[in-house]
Amino acid sequence: MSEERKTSAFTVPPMEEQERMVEAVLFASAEPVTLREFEARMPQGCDPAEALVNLRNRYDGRGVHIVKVGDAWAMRTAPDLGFLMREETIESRKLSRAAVETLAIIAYHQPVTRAEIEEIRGVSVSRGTIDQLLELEWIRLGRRKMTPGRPVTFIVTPGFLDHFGLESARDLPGLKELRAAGLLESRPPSAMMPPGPETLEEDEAATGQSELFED
Amino acid sequence: MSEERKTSAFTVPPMEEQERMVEAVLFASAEPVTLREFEARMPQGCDPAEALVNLRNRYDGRGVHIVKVGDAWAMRTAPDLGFLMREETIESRKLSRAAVETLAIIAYHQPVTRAEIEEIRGVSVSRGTIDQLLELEWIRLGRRKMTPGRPVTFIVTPGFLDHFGLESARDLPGLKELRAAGLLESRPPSAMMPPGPETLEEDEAATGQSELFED
Amino acid sequence: MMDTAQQPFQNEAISVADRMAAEALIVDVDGFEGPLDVLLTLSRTQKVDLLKVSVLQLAKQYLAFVEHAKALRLELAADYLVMAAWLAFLKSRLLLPPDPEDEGPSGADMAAHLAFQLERLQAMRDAAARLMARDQLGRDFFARGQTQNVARVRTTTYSATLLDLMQGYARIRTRDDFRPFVMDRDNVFTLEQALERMRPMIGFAGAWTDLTSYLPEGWDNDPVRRRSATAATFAASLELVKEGQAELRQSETFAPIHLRRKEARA
Repeated sequence: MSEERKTSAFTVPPMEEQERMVEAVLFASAEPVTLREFEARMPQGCDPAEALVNLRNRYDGRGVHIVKVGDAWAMRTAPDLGFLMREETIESRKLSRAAVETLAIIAYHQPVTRAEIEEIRGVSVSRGTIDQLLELEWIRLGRRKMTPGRPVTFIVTPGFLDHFGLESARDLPGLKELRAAGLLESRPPSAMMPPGPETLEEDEAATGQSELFED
Repeated sequence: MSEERKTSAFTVPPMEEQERMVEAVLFASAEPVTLREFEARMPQGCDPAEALVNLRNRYDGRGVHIVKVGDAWAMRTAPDLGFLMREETIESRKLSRAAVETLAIIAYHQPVTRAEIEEIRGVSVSRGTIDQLLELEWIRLGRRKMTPGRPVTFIVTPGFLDHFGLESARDLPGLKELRAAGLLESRPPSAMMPPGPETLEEDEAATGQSELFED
Repeated sequence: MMDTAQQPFQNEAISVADRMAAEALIVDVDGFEGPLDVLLTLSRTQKVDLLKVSVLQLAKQYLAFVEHAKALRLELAADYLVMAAWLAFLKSRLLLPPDPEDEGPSGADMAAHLAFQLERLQAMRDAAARLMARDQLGRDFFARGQTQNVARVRTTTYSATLLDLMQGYARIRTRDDFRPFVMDRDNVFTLEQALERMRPMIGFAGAWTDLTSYLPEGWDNDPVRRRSATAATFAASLELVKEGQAELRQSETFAPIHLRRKEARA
């Protein structure tokens, strides 16, 4: 926190009190709360980041955990107690194999274009698959790629991280090994690449991308 | 963790573990939970009543409390922290078309009387529109016009210039530039050219255009 | 590839195995997500590390699969056939000694790239499985069940951009001379109209006739209309000549153009 704030504030609440505040705010919210939101809600001069670290230690090993989701924080029940929550369990729509694979490719290769997803899977991505993942708010549009045609890219969202209990996309299981094995690279395409779907349906793929951009 | 679970099916989990369970169930449940419901959910032989008493003590003085609601139990944020649960949202709304047009006329033709605005717009200007612009502090009263009736005039404010990122109202693009930027579809009206900087070089206008397109 | 030396001895055995594999695949061809998926499944029958997979053997298995599908008159999607053609090409590259004159990637490079693609797809499938096996929100761990109402204090601000302002102004200032763009069709005689008019007439034009006599009635007084009708009629007559139904002639520059029916060759 900046010096000005500390001095300009009347009295900064003690850390003990700040912890209570962070706890109450986290508890009350179903969605992860960002540091910025904490700062906006708490009295001036508070240090929610430090309070969160303290609180996280306090909840260590309890039935409820403090977890970090991207640049936000949330309270979640301990995963080993899931068996107690049969009533709360949300029956989620089963994702198709294509959707699951597409999601994994986006998570591990992000930012990734539709053509790249198709290259990896060896089939064209149906519009519905991307739609479904967008609807679940597990993926969103990233920056356009600086390649000819400036295609849109996809990246995963904080909602994705929250759902799979990941602090950041860097914590994806096996990410390091995959990178070390060179499996997250596309390898410079040689002239004689096996035929992918893009060679067959180039127009269609291009339309799909521009359509997505329209949305 | 799975170790504990396995044993819990046969032996009664330690009180520490029962506390965790009660905590997780209380947290995740949408409604207050009765002792009976706790018993039904938790492994056989558990004593949720005792676990609740322990948990309640543990949360004493924290940001979250364990409270009894009728014959059921619930978690609630500490009453003294209620002020944190207020979220200030700033809703941004688009200015109405009438207001935008009125504002544009004032900016381009200032100082301008209400009658002149109406003449240019071709419709009468509602009191509310002028009031709104005055309230936003984007326009203010200028000098009275030296014409019969000495009508009041309106001019734009420094706040207006600030909001629209203009050094002065003269920096507003003229019709020629608007056309160059593709904002005008047709020929300029012969009468009443706007007091815009029409002397600008074509090159400059072209630069303006590309800038507009970048956005 | 490694297997090439052993090929003469194994040829028969592989082809039987391939045929059996192909048969197994064909039962469920709809269940496959494209040729790469089929190749990945086939590669599993080799029971080796994907990096060491014999691409040559894989190509043969795949080609057997496609052949078999054809024999059964199964409709295979185009991309399966494109892959088959590519693999046949790759196979010939792998079997023939490399041509030093030849440019482009060698057969080994192409095979290596295919092996890489298969390994990468398998890696993504494993990653997807591991991802879905993770503890998930709403299934294994839970968010607060009863979220507290957060009182919302709303303040409304109004915004407009410079663009809004400029467009607003442009809208007012150009309102009077704005007219939606519509083609003025009243004074245009189209090629289609002219053709429609001339087709039934040309059969009777045994003798050379001035083109202007074909102009539709009511189109020769107003210069604009006459110009359009003349152009369309001329274009239509060229069309008829092209179709072999008419002949055109002009004695000198700017002289009248004459038209007549083209006689069928005896």
